[in-house]
Amino acid sequence: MVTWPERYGGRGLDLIRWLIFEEEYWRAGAPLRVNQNGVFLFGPTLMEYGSDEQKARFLPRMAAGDDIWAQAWSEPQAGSDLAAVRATARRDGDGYILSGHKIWSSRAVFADWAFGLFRTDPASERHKGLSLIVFPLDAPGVRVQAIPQIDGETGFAEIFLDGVRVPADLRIGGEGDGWSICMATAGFERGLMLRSPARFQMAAKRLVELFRAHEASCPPETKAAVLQAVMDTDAYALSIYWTASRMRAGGGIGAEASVNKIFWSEMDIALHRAALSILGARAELLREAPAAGDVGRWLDGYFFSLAGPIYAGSNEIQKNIIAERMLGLPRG
Amino acid sequence: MVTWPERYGGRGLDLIRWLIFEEEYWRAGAPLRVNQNGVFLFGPTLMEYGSDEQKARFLPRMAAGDDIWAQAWSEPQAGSDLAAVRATARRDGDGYILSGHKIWSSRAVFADWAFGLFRTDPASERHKGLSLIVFPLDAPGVRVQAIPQIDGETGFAEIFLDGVRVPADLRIGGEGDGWSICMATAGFERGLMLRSPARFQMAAKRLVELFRAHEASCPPETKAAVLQAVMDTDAYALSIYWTASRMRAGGGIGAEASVNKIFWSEMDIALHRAALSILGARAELLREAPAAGDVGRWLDGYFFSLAGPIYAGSNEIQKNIIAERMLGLPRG
Amino acid sequence: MDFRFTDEQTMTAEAVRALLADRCQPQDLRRLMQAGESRDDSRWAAIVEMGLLGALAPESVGGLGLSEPDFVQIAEACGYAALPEPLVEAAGVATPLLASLAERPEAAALLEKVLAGEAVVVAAHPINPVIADADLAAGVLSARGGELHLFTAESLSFVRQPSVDPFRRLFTMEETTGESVKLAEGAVAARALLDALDRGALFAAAQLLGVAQRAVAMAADYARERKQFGKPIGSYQAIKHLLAAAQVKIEFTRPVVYAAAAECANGDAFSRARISHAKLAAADAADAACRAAVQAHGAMGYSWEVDVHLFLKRALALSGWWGDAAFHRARAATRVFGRPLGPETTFAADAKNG
Amino acid sequence: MDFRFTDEQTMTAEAVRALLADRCQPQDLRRLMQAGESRDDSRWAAIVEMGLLGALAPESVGGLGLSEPDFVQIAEACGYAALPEPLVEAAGVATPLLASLAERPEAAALLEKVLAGEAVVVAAHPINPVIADADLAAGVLSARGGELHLFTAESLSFVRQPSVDPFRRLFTMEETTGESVKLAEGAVAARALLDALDRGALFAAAQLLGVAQRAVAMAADYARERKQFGKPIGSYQAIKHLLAAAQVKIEFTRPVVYAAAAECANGDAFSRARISHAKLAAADAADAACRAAVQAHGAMGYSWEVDVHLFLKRALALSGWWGDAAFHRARAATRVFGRPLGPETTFAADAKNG
Repeated sequence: MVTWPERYGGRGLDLIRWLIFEEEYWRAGAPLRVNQNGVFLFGPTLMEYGSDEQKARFLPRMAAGDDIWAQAWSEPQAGSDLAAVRATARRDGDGYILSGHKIWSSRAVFADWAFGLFRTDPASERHKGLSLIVFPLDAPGVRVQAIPQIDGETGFAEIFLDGVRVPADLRIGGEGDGWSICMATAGFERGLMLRSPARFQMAAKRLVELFRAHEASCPPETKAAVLQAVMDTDAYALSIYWTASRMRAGGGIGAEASVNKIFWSEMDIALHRAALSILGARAELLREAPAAGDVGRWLDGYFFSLAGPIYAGSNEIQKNIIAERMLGLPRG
Repeated sequence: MVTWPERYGGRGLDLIRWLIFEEEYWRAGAPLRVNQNGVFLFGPTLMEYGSDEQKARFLPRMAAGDDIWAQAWSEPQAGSDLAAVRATARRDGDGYILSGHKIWSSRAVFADWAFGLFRTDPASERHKGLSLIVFPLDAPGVRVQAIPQIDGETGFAEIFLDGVRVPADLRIGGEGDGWSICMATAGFERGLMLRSPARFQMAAKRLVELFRAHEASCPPETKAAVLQAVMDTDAYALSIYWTASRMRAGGGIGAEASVNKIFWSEMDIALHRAALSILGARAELLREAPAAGDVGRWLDGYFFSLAGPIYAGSNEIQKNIIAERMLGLPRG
Repeated sequence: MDFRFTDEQTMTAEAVRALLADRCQPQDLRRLMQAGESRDDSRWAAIVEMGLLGALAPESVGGLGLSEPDFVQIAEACGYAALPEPLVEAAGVATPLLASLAERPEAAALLEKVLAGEAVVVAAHPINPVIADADLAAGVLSARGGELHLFTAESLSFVRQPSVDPFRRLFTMEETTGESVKLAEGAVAARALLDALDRGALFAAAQLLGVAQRAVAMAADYARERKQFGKPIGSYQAIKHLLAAAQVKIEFTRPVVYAAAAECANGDAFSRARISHAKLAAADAADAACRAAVQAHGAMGYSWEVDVHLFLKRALALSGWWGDAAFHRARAATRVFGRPLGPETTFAADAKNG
Repeated sequence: MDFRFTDEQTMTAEAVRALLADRCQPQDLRRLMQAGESRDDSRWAAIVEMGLLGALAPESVGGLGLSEPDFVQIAEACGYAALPEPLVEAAGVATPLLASLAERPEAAALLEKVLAGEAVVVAAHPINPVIADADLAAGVLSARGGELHLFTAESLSFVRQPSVDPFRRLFTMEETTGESVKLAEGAVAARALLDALDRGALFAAAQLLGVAQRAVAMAADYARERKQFGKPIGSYQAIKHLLAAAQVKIEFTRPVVYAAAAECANGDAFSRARISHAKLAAADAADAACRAAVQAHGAMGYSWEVDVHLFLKRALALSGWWGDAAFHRARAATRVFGRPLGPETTFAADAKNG
């Protein structure tokens, strides 16, 4: 991982170098990374809140891809409203007994470890009394079940925890600090690192190629949509460079993370819609259809893009955050 | 007034005939009607809730244009939240003493009479204890002050009422019935009659003419915007015919009025934006500028259109109504 | 112009709605999917039993002699139910096309079977890159170099083209020397193809309208139940306004679709533009409604567990079916930029049809 | 690429912001309007006093020798204040244009006065249908049949062209045989005009960005105070999301405007497209922000009493100034459809400028 310190298996480079790495990664046509929840979300959290032992134990294996990590935050009744978490971690001697039902856990089907939010204080309510505890997905009492998705693929899972015993040293940060640590992690997720600009710029480049191949049959308004999509991916890249420049100078990232989340999620949908409008009547054909021609992965990408405004904190929640934290509007 | 009974000065025709009248009215290039608050809003209310004496006294003069009527509902602290009305009507023998401060009273600057919402029960709160009372704008204690508008024109006014005495027979409906009567009137306003389709269809026709005159210098996406504007005005006309057909068969108009309000107000803005985009750099010139050429009234029309989502109940309120009454979503 | 449907039209549509409400609910669709199937034979038999396949065929050839306004609400109901079986395509498009060319004995013979509920005919129209339901067909109506031919299905071979919509059975025809009868050529063939396109687009629009309304209904149901931050999510303005905006699009699509149905028989520049307008508006409404429904369902909207995706996919498929947005925008533009405008043209028709 | 401004750039912008915060508030603008005036002479004197008119003129001719990134935040601040006086047009566009052609003694003489704060030069550029602030000018730079001429103002006569923005003073030039000096012709003139257009569009974009931010700020202020249904309207999601959406546009315009400033001197297809992108994005953000502000103010947004309309009108005027959306979309398209794409081209420039 480019920006991690070398002692944890990283390269110790700054965010601008990370952006350049990402450009090369996506130009090479490389795929989504199965370890991205670890390296982009949990890794930074661990570096900030973990003990030295925890860092030494988890980070190098995470960076090397030896351990794949999944997120275990949401629950059936705690989606956008994460403070409604009910899963419990009951103290039991030198460990905790984990019980509950986690959902929308990305990549849990393939992962080795999960980082979860649990209620350590049974009498607590809402944001209080929550702790961040990691657990191995092959521990006794853990059952992982894939959630079939709208695009027919399986990336999310439910995790059922039934009396899973873990040692207390798998708690990250202090007991009851779970909420504030999670909010910091959510910042990473929505913010800089979840969506590297190069990924969208490559998609925009493919969109222009698709348009060129079908230009003769496209109405002029399609060209305007393609142009807008390309400009938006450029704006996104410039914005990330701008943020990275300021962070390199010691600035932090606050509600800007919410701004980014809204922009890339809406841009991703618009970009794929432009592609579908170019494909016209063939847009409904699956890739494997013999007549599909160059429909490619646009349809999959479109369905995937529809999840953008929902996960990592729905765009409705993000707009509340922007209104309240950037514009100073009162809470509802 | 086409749909009014003949005994009140109308023609006794149905809504379809009214639509046809409106088509001819707008085709002839006729202007906005100074008496429209009377004939489209207060007239229907009076026919439904007024006494026979009140109908005979007011309706024929209203239909003939002898009396111009203004609306006096909103107050500085009671805009979208009309139930916050504070202006009072204190019972005094066989009359009422009106006091308070009304605002956004359309056409009050030119009008003879106003129909206002007043709190007749001083101990009441919110929707209760309100009554609908009409008053002459030249009565002692009434002061009308124009509100200069964004487009430099004056259509709205504030009305200051300072101990204005009116006889009790100027109350429409029962004491305390003001809220329910107003809500019915608001239905008329947002609904069928405030915006006749022909007006927008004529604007769309002028838009196409403007586009034709500048087609060579317009990008293709402008043509798409013009096309959409024309289709939308047609959809609006068809929708009104559809509603009128059902009303002729005895149907009523409920939350559809809110649907109409949202559609025409957004359409009106989009139509004028298309015109401004055709005018390009000349769009900022006032009509009287020697170099203005054919900028016409598009800029005035654009500013006027911006008021559409605000008055007659803001579009935010309308969307709440649609969500709650048509879709059954719970109140906030 | 009075827009209301007759009592008879409403009753027929009501009967179809009742059948679909009874036999074509999302759980029925899921059962099919789990069985790896895309049609329910007994439901199709029940639909055929209703005698609607000949709805738009003239009485002179044994049909019901109904017209587009009689069928538009039925197509809407099929969209609302996301019906997998080809009632709309068969009764709304292919059968009337066959009936209009039934002078040839081969066509008449097939039509007789179709009207008896014993066979299905499908249309392979140049506007569509694939043919729907060819596997069910006894005959295929297909344009060949300006001529309209009727092929027997057994003389053709088809290649399955999987759609994102698991209930669409799409095919291409292998180039073949299959047995065929020429039913029409020249202007007659061209006109027949144009009329078929009009009906196809009109009824696709009606289905999209139904899909849109169903998506909003499902989202509203969910938003009433699902709680976050201690309140039903449907009590938040963000959700209310999202669904209200979709409903506004639906309300302003419906009259356009119904007017397009009423004018369809005119077959002129005005009616064709109105049909294109209906298709564009309905595709737009369905898109807005389905995306709003996915968003309102939150992460659930992205799972197979909820039914929204069935409607999202049907909306996507029908949006490009019988002419995509580019095609219909161009057709609508022909009227807007080439014919008189103004309120007096709301219900205009060309003096001479053509 | 490091995007941060230098301390010096930030300090200069801060000084301008402070001056405008002190002397160019909405109440100052209202006072001017009530007096029937459109400029404040003493404020203009204070601005000239700051010595910024020569900001973008080379040091060799007596200017400050700064470049576009040094001025872009100043233009943004002028937009935020809706400044009536022509700091942006004079210092950002016309003076550097004059300075680039100062070989002719007549140009050099005028430039000297301009840099001394004793005169103003304005540009009559073919992209704009009118000339701003000609009444204030000692000289007018104007294109005549492929040549660039300097006219003395007294040899010309102007016709006032009222703008919707009461603080814009626009004019056309009567056709005249006015005294003029040819400053350039051919490729040199063309290049100079192109560079002026780039700066004009860039700084119009920066002003629009400032206008947008001001509109959101005003709306947020109002929404915190104004109560309906017992709560500040800013606590409702409808208002929150309206303003948040506008703020998102602003946040994704700002880096584009700053990048465009950094690349402006390249003068190639990439930098010109970036400037056009900046202009498009900024006009879009200003439009969204001003309309959101009108809507958030409710009926107040439609009255002269609140200040929103000043910004709405400035946004409208600047959107078409130095190239409307059609022009800039075409220029951006030249790069998108005619040059390489992909992440490696984010900061690309043509190998040979041109």
